[in-house]
Amino acid sequence: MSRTILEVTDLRKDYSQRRGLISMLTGQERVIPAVDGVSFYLRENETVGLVGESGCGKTTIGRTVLRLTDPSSGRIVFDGRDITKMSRAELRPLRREMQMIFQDLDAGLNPRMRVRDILREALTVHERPRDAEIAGRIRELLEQVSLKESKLTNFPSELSGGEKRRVGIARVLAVRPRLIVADEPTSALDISIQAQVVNLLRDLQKNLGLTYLFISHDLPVVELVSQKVAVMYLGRIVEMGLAENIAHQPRHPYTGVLWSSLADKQTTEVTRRVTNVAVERERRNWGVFDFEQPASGCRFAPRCPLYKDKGRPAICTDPASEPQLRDVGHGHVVACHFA
Amino acid sequence: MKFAAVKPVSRVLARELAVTALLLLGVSVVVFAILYLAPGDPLNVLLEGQSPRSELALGMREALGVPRTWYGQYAAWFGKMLQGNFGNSIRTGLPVLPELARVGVYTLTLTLGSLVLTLLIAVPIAVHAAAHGGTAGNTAATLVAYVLSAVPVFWFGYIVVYVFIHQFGMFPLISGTAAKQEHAWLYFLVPIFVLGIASGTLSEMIRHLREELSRVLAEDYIRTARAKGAPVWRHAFKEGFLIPVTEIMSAKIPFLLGGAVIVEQVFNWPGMGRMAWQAAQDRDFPVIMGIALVAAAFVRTGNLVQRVIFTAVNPRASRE
Amino acid sequence: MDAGTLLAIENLRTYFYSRAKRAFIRSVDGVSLGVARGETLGIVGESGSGKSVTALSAAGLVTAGPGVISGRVDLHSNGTRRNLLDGLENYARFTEQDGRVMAVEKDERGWRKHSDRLMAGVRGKEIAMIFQNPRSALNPYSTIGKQLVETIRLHTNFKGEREAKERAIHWLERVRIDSPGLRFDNFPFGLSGGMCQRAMIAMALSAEPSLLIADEPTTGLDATIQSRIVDLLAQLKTETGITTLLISHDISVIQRLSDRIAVMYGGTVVETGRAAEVLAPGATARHPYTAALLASIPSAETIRRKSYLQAIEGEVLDTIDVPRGCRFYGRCNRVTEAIRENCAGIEPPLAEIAPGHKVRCWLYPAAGKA
Amino acid sequence: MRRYVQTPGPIGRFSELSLAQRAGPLDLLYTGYGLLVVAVVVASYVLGAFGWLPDDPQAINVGLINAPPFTSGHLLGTDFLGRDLQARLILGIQAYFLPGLLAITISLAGGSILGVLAGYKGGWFDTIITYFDNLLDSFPRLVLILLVIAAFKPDIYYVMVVVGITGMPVIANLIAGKIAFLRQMSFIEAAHALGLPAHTVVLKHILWLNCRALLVIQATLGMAEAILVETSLSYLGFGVQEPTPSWGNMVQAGANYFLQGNFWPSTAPALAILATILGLQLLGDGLNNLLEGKRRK
Repeated sequence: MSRTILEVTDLRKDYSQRRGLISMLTGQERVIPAVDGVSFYLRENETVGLVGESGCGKTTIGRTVLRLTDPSSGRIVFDGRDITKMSRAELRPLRREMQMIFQDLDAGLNPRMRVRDILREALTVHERPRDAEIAGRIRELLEQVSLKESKLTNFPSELSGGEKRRVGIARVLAVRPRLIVADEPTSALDISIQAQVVNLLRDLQKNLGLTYLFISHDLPVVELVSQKVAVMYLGRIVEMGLAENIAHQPRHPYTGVLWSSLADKQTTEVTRRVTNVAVERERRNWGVFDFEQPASGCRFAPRCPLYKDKGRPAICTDPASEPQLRDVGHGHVVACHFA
Repeated sequence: MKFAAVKPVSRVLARELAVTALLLLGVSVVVFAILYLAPGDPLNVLLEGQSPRSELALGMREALGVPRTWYGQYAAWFGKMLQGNFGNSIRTGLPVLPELARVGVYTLTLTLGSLVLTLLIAVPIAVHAAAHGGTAGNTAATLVAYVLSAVPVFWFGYIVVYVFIHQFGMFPLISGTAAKQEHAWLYFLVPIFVLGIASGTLSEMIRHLREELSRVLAEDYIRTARAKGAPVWRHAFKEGFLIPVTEIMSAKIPFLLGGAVIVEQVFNWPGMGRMAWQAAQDRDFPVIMGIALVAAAFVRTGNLVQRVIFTAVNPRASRE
Repeated sequence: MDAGTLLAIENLRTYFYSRAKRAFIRSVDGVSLGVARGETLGIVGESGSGKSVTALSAAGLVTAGPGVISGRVDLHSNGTRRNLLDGLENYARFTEQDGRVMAVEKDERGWRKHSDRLMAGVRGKEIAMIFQNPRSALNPYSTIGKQLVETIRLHTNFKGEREAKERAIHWLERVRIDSPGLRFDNFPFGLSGGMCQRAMIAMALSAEPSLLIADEPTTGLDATIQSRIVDLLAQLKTETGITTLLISHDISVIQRLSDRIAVMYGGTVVETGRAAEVLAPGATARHPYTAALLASIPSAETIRRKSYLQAIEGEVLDTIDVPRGCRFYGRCNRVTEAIRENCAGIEPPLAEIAPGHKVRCWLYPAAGKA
Repeated sequence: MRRYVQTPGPIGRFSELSLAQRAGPLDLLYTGYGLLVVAVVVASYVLGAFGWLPDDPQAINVGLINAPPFTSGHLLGTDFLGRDLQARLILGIQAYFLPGLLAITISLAGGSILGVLAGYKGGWFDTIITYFDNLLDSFPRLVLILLVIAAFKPDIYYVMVVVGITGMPVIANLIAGKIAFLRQMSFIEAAHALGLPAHTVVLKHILWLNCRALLVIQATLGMAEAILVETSLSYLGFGVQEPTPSWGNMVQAGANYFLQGNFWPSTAPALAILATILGLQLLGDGLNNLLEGKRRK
């Protein structure tokens, strides 16, 4: 079996919402636990999908794992080395082995630089290749992402969505990474282009042995590319297991709701139990739900079909017995009293 | 729900007042620093009203227990200021604050008057440009605005004065106090006209108002307003007009005050500007210091008013 | 156009101009569509296909220059038939060079005034619209209640302050917003995306329009919220029987709500027909683009076998550098030698290959006009 | 009736278009005029500095007072002491050129540092720098300068230091805004993720590639502002003193004659001020449309 390349244990990340000068002085800060104790591991050349609604913390995990933002607590071990507390300088050489593809198509593409210069800069960040070598490497990168040579003189503003994503991927491949966190790589693209990028990412994984942490709310795509899928809800992993089990035999009610929300039932047979989301209380600019005072006990209780069907059992909202992830057979874990 | 809307506004108001107070404190520190660092020890002149440093005076000062350290002096100076004692003018010996109050009114009318006049010119041009895009007429108007913004205000003043001499035979020595003449109100308006036209802020105002209004007219909610057949102006007014206008007014007050110094000089207008020129001429520290503080306070008040309007209009701001 | 048609768009052309490239952006390049009364026509297409611009042109909301330059938009409502682009030729003239528009002259201000006069009493009343990214589409400076009351007092006879408010709360209930009385005084930034979209739907329907145009109503919302909104639209359709022009890039949304479907590519309609014929999994005759689009979505089969997606090569057409022949020729994988010359040279007509099912492709020339 | 024409043949690509093709006719006009003014100013400075003047600016010629332009020997006529106006106007640039450069250097350098600290570092820096900006904006510039004059009896260079410092907030805000724009499209984060060191991100990507146009524009507007302040001061009698010429004191000197109907001695320097400031502002706007494109970010 392949080696574990990334191991995350009990990762926590709190955001404090400072509001203006006065509240900073008086210390009124609202602390929001974006990631509230998450543990998972990634094996080499494998893809783990991370799904959940916006505001569930999946993007924050992506950034924290690469130390683009610093975790509040927990441990991140990359390739056997604990990088949680590493200084910027120590981290820099490691930085080349773990890269990120951002949701925004323009991320990393300086609007004032032509594609050739963007790629050349990426090639010279960690190494000092000679010019001849650079030209060769650029051609190789173009082939890897199937981008026409004529695009080298274009500015980012002249590229189509698909081309921008390809240049973004080529820029990341330039430093020869081993782990790539892909944050919603396809959501900003049209359907036909999405399919191209999905195929491209899978080819790269096969040819270069890359490991992906694939973050997306596009469930069919996640199912297709991932071996394992983790479902997140309000900062916690509520279920994790093999992709087909998560999609076809979900044990956590939220996973059922998520997959059932796929408007047409082409992909899954789970009966569609649409819950009446009466509790869709908006928490200003933080996810769909009232995050600060999460319901005591299981956070999903307010929206949970099982909770209603079983006549609102007390255990679900008992603060002492928040459901923990437990194994329900060959590695499939779920955090629900009734799974 | 209505009541809740009132509470936060007052909370935000308190915050704005606090920020304004902090800034005024900063202003006083800057002014104090300039005086403290100045040769000729203007500060002690201020504190005791005597002639500048001499050996005898130094000894005397020790005896009187005048604070040695700079923060001691600052505290003393600031304390006196709070009681309204800005020291006395070296030239006239009169207490500064009452003097400033007397002449301040003239400068206030001149500044606000010219601000309104500049707006009256800038708004139509900007609104037309935003609503209809760059038509020929509009480009010409913007170019004229550029030229007017580059005109040296004192030269423009001379032209107006010259026209007056031809039209009405003479021009009052002190235009502000020419109450008796039959064209008194006209002499009163002339400086406002000059500063309003040639204050150098016209082109900047047009650009700001035009850009803000164009941006808002392209917003999604304006398209929704048109889609539902509602009048666009009712929806675009707050963010597209009211807020930019108050923003640019508060941003341009410092420039107009600067222009006022010149215009008051050209027209012998009895305002703070001329007094500041006089004070700078005679190194009359108390006066020029008082004027700097009052002018800064005036600017900060303008900004406070703009912030209050912004908070009242923008529901999200009052919730922050 | 049979009596049942509510809205008939004929040969609509809406162009924009790219100053940097000194060329026209031919967003809508000769589109003809019809929406029958009580029916939901779904327009699906990728970005740049012209689907939203078609809707905005029909509602007279295109502002950038030159905008609408030719075509008819006939609205058959309460007994009258009106062309919403009546008199366009006096304001917009264009010259063509070998079949392609190369110069346009338009009196934009004149046309805008004329169009606003034409649309008075139609826009907002007969035709209501809802848009994507609901939270930015609502006026952030006033409560959703006030915005709802404004529409009601503008377009219905509930003129009084109190009765208009009651009517507004009634509509908030119909769109299943929780505690409508409370939400009435909320500002858009205090509501979730889903709630804002419900408020916008209430606002549109409260004018009791004949036609609802929904331009990407689910874009910008979370998956679970999207399906709630789709359910709501389906329920409101059965309750009110409203005729809807639904525009979306999300095929699953179109499949669930549409009676008839039009697929657009590069500013033209490439296929129209009943939903079952066009987007149903089993349907046979189908435009290569529609087939390829459906194949791009991972089906249960593809996922189980972890096989590759049949992705369409090349980039989405940018409607500036429009090719001579079929617009999809560059990316089409079903070109046979027999028709290659036509595909490359001549744009295929939208030919009827079955009653009500039209396709713009040389693979199906027999039934179509040469 | 607005006309749109597409030229037949292949569609050009934006990156290949030359600057002139990309710009609108108006922008070219503004930039052209602006560049002309800058050229004249620089040339005049050089002429003045080396003393190659058409006539002796100080030579008093009582017989030829307030001569109108185009009198023999004096292209632009003479002032109230019969001195050649053209020479004095050229020499008058000395009062602005170097002090103006000093002011814009201070504004650009200080503004960039503050802008980068506020935008890139953010957090406390952002709050402190916003406070500092608001503080500087509180003073009407001329009043603050008069205070400094009263306190230090400074020469022109002191004054220009004050002008430079008070010019910093505008530039700091523009740069912080630019960084916010880049951050909002995740550019900054992507650069860090790749491993680019902070100094490359700041110096190369932010300042050099994305802000150089903005800095050039602010330099021209800053120069116009410096000239405006200096002419106002010399008009008030604080700038360069007689007999050394500066446009401000020349306008002031010609004032009395102006009111008696002899406009030219006061108008010539005033037009010089107007043309220069107009040129610099148009250049700023023209360059902005050319380099930054329409969006003001």
